[in-house]
Amino acid sequence: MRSRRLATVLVAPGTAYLILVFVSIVALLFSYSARSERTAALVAPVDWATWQNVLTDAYTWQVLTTTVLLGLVVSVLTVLVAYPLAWCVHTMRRPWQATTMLFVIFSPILVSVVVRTYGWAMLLRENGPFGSLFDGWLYHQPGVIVALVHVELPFAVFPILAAIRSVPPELGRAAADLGAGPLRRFLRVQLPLTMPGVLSGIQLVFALTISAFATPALLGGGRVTVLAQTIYQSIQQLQWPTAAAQAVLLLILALLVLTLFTGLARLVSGGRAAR
Amino acid sequence: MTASASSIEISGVTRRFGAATVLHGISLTIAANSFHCLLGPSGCGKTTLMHLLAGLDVPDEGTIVIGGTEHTRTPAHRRPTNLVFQSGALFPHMSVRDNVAFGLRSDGLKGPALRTRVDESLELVAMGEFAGRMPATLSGGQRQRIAIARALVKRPDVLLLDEPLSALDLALQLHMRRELKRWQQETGTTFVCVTHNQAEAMEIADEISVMRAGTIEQTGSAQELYAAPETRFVAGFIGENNIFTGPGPVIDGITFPTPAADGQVLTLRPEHLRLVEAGSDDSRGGVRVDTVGFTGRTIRAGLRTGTGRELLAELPAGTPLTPGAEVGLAFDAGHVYAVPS
Amino acid sequence: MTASASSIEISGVTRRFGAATVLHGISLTIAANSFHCLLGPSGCGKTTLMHLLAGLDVPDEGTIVIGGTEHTRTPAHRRPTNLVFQSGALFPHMSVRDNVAFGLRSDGLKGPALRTRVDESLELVAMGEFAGRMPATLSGGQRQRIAIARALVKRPDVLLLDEPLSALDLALQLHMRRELKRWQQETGTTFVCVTHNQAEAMEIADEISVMRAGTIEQTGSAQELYAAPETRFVAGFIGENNIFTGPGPVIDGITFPTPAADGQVLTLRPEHLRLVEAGSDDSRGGVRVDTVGFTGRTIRAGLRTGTGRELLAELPAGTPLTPGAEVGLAFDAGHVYAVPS
Amino acid sequence: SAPGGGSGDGAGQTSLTMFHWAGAQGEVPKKIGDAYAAANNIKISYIEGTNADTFPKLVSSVQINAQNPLLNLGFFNGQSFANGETTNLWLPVPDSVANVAKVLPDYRIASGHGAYMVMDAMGLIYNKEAFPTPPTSWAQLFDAKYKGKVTTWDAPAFGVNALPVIAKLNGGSESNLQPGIDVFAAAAKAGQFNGFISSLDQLRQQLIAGEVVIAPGFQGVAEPWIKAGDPIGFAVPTEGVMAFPEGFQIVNGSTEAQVTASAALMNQMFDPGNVSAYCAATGTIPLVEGATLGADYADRPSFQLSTVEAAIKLDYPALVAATEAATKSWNDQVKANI
Amino acid sequence: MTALVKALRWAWITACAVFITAPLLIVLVASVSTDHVLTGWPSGFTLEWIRTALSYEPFQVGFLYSIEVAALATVIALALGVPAAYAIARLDLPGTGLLRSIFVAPLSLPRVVTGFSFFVLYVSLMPTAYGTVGGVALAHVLLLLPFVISVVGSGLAGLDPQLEAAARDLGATPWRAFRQVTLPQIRLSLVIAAVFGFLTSFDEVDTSVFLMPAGTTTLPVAIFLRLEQNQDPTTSAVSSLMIAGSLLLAGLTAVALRRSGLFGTGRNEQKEQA
Ligand SMILES: Nc1ncnc2c1ncn2[C@@H]1O[C@H](COP(=O)(O)OP(=O)(O)OP(=O)(O)O)[C@@H](O)[C@H]1O
Ligand SMILES: Nc1ncnc2c1ncn2[C@@H]1O[C@H](COP(=O)(O)OP(=O)(O)OP(=O)(O)O)[C@@H](O)[C@H]1O
Ligand SMILES: [Mg+2]
Ligand SMILES: [Mg+2]
Repeated sequence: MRSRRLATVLVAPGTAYLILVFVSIVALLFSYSARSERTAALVAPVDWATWQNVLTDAYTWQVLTTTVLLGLVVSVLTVLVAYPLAWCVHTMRRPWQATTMLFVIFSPILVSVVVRTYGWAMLLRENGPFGSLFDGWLYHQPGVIVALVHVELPFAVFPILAAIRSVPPELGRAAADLGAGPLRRFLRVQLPLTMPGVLSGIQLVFALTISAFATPALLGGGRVTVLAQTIYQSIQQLQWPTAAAQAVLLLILALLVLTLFTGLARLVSGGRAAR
Repeated sequence: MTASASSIEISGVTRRFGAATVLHGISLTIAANSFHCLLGPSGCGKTTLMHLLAGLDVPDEGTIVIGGTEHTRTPAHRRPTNLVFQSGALFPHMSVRDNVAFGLRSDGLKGPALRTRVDESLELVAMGEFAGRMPATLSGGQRQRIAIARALVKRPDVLLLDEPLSALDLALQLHMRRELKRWQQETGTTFVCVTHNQAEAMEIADEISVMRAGTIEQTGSAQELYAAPETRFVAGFIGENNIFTGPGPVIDGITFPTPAADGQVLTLRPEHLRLVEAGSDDSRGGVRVDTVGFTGRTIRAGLRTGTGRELLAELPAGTPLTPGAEVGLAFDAGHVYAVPS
Repeated sequence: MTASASSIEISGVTRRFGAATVLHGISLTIAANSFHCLLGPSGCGKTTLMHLLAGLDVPDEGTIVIGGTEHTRTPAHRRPTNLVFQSGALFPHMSVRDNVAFGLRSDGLKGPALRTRVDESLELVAMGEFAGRMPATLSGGQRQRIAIARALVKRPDVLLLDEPLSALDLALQLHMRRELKRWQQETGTTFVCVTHNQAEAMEIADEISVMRAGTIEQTGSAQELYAAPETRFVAGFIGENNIFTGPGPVIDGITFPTPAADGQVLTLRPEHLRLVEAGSDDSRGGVRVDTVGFTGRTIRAGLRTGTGRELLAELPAGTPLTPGAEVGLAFDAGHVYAVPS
Repeated sequence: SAPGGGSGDGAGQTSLTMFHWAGAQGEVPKKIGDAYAAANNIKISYIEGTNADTFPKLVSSVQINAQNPLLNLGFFNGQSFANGETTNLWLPVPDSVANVAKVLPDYRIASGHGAYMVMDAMGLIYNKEAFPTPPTSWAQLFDAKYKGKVTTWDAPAFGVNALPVIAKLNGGSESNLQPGIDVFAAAAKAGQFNGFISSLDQLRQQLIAGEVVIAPGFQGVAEPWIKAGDPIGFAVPTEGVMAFPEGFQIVNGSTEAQVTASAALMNQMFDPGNVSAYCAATGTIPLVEGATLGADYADRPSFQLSTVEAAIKLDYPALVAATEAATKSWNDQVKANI
Repeated sequence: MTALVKALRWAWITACAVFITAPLLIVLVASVSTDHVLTGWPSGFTLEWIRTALSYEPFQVGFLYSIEVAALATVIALALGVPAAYAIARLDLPGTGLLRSIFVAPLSLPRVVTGFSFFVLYVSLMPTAYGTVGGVALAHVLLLLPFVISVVGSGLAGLDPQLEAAARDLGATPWRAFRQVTLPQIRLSLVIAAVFGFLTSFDEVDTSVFLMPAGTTTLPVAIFLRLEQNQDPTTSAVSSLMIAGSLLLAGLTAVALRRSGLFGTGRNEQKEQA
């Protein structure tokens, strides 16, 4: 059919890039990971020892678990904060209020990550402005989570906002007319219809979180170690095979979770989200 | 299958959008258990009024009392009303069955009881076999029927219908009219139905309100409105009518038996016109046949007077007519009504 | 104001959605310059066929030739057709004026010429004063009129209208029918119009096709379809009809002068029924009056035979009737038609 | 263009890529380089960066194409010196670099691959309010008095996180770091650490705020903080500071012309006058005879030759060889308990 | 809206605004405080750090270079991503869910890995791309595509496909139909994707570090290198300048967009019916 052909033509350039670049990278990483020799040359004898080491290393699994859990916690928290916030912005009557709020939400990504974490370190300190309110957050998991939610908030708010705006207001009214209270209207009509935005937000946030390096490194105090840090170390140590294997592992897990999100979203929205 | 019927009292309801006033202090009482139709031209405020009744919108002035309780500001989900939206407003992410079940689920209904009610409602609109389909794959008329089923299934005290049958073919319309009427009588629900179809209103309604530009011109039974329109607008709007403005007795080249009083116009229904040979005794004036249409039972002829006025005549099937012919216009004096202009 | 008129030849067009076949090898020829109406029950495939003609969809089988050129797979923007969507499909982010101007701008029209055409088209649908409004602020009928104006303004060779007048009140419908007819005749455009309104089709159309479940049952002028329906379906669908199935001469307690042949049914139009005293000489069977409705000119009575069959009678206004009364049914033998069942 | 200096003398002009550290550490090398380039019609491009980022890049570039290294001449630390040795990254310093003969004998490279020029001293950085008198021993890092107020760098930065020093002081060595790890592990369990740091500004901030009162750290790093008036001090432990030597390497795979030019440039770098200038700019200690300390540092004990001589010198090749295994133990025993 | 909902709404907005701005305010204060490292109330006000940031040459050079890279990368990402997002959202492609995940996946690679891999690919296969603006931008595209695909895709999901059909019926080519009917309706998503993309590229360190040629740095790399050497508020000052600059830009854009209705009329009109 015609639309099929058009679809192919439209997806082609992006996919071509993705294949040329991303697939090359994955192939490269895979080739690196399947060698024991520490060389960055394109070809080297195949050896699965590295995979064996990585897969049997308890520490790697522990870090991987931390990474994925951190990704899940941060993405869920971010969406939980972002959804109501997006709704609040959507219902703002005066354009200048909305514009201001949009800018505020955007502002964290304008600030370099090192400086931003410095700000958080200042805030969460024991003798900081909030006193002992955040005792034990800094250089522990909660501090890392808070700072990540902070910077990734815009990546969730904006897709959700765009989705909320595209829902015909009449549908919410129809639901109200049929006796659905605010909660039901939200769960059964608003949420499913805005699921594409939520999905987009949660996917972006998750992907960004599990690849984050600086924030966990600076605010984790060595207690929160994510795979990006381990990979960074391996590269500094010239252990290309280990770094590559870990990266491939992370990528596979990421793909798994990202697709899982799609499935979940489809479940919530009754089959529409993926469209 | 019973519901506590509710009367509706609308008093002085005004609604403005920005600078434009769409409803001008409307007052109307609708008896409990009755089938009330709202009739009026496009854009006169019918949908707006329905939304106010359903609680989807709040009037700028005035009050709305339903079943003795004031509901002016009650949110939609707490009102004993349900609305069939003019646009359908089906939930695109739910199957037909889930759309219809939505309202009942809101009330906490579950299981076989829910299923029975939903199926019953779908059968009523002859959509039983479409239960599993998504709205996007339905035709216009099918969508409209689901919208009806979705509201009906809730068995509200007051059912509001905004042009519920406009996308249906006549056979289905007739069927649905009967079903709606039957349902209304069996359950004792109060129905308020917007329609632009006068035949529908006349067939189905206990009472009809004719709206015009945000006001109600007249309320009454079909017969009352047809026989004794209080305003020229109603006269022209209920059924078809030829309206003659001017001092008389000769208007637009037609001679009338009685002249119109000041501030009045004369009306003549199309089915009361006859065509005779030009210049014959019966003829009260000459006209030219403009268009000839066939409705099955009758012939509808578009006529034009010497002054260029367009008239409509509805003649018995079989009347021989050719467009362009010059003929005479005849009618009985008793069929001429004078109404305020 | 001219456009090169185009005939339409549809041959063997089939369209499937998944497992369901929605159009079954439809063939139909529509003469250039004519006003063709598609009539059919809800869900029979009218919109689907219109989309195929407009190039918004491609048939799975068959060909479509417009004005002598095959267009089966020509994309919509290269066809000499324009469609008034059943749903309106107004662009929500453009004002009424920009909606109407969109098509002309696509053709590169600009400046005062564009403006004149747009204004003219808006006036035609009586929406001139709404030019600056956004679609979301319009009423249902107003939206529909903009949809018409948007397609008309392009002056296509073939104008496709999918239930263009369904949301309009009768007065406006009559006005628009005349305008459409006038426009069609003046410009020599070929009109294909989906409608569920038989009166509309009969008044306006040169030829009517009756569709049923993805096929065309009969094509012909209004009179032909009314007087000589070829199938039971057409007999029941064009105008209202009472249909009697069975060997005869007594069907449902009514005695017919002629029995139905094998594979035939008997039809009787409601306006040909009379009610007489039960048991009187004229009576050909007893019925009970179920419902009584008033249409202005006539009374519509729902009747029920002893066997529970529902019949419809259209009686002169003023006939005294009470629901529940037992009466006799009378009719002339000449009004009974036999059609294939 | 090619990733590195390439052979690059197509136009008859030799082009050279030199790597230097960021900021003040690049000023002197760049100045010398520019002057040399102008005088000899050589094109020099500079890579400014950190050892941590540039070294892996360099190694991989050579592994991909041994004939086209990312850079020809670079400033590296002892760890990279040792690391490059194992991957055959370095060329022997040509004889023409006469000035390397002036490097202190203790700091000469046996293989002749590269030469150290200066060293930084790693001692104890402390908060002055918590230490009215400066700390005197590495052992104070583990003093229960400072529980929760100590920090250091995470693995695998063993060149800077004091693990080798602690190992050596506890009977271990660069190739046997376990005694050190045991000490760190016990401290971690006892809650000695505020956490590990991963950037210098983090260290500065924590020290000023008093969240951390003592940490192993470089004199060259602490110097600007002290000058800026921070309540921070640098102490030389009685066991000696840890020497952190830094110097130049010429990269294998460079063309003959590039090697010649690199050698000439390197010789100028090792000129005692230039070394003095470098030390004055960076707060480091010269390892070249004849180089003098800047006026600022002349009377500071921690900058004196005696400090250099008493310094704990690490066996970098051994440390590099032990790092991978040590990292694993560190992760399992220290990090897991922090 | 009931009073309770109104109150909750404002409470949430305020809480979020405080949460978002608090750490940034500290950065702002630090960048104009006389303290090298802020640990309590600032001891004085100074523009020294701002001045240093503005006059520090690597920042100036890096800023221009970053703008170039980010602009180029954003344009490429939009050009590649919008059609793909459109096709995924609109046309019946099999496995769209997985396709979307695959397009987002590159974002989950640690940037060091991306950078290192690109370095290897360029050095071994495409030496001409190494160290050029285009080469860096092309690598950044991999990080930007997810934003475009995901954000634009979710924007498209809510649109009525019939509108484009209507446009084509009125004689608009598919391209014109897309440009005039679909694009205006997903304008917000496009702007968001572009801004996310631009800022991500602008702020990218780890990938860039591997791809910058000798003698050049992007602004964030310059910041990173400076931090290695000087731990003073100059870097905070850069961030403050970024916020101020963006505020200005956003103000101008808002004024411009208000005329075209992004934050303005369309939505409010719809709401009046509510
Ligand atoms: N995408 C689809 N998938 C499956 N079935 C479809 C789809 N679109 C339409 N149909 C079915 O095809 C049939 C014909 O639809 P169509 O819209 O052409 O009807 P129609 O004659 O225009 O009816 P109406 O008068 O109610 O608008 C209907 O039964 C409808 O349910
Ligand atoms: N949000 C709005 N802003 C401005 N005017 C509006 C708005 N909504 C409706 N209107 C105007 O109010 C009038 C009444 O609209 P309404 O929808 O009630 O008409 P209606 O009687 O239902 O007409 P129809 O039979 O065409 O559906 C119309 O003229 C319409 O243009
Ligand atoms: Mg309406
Ligand atoms: Mg249809």
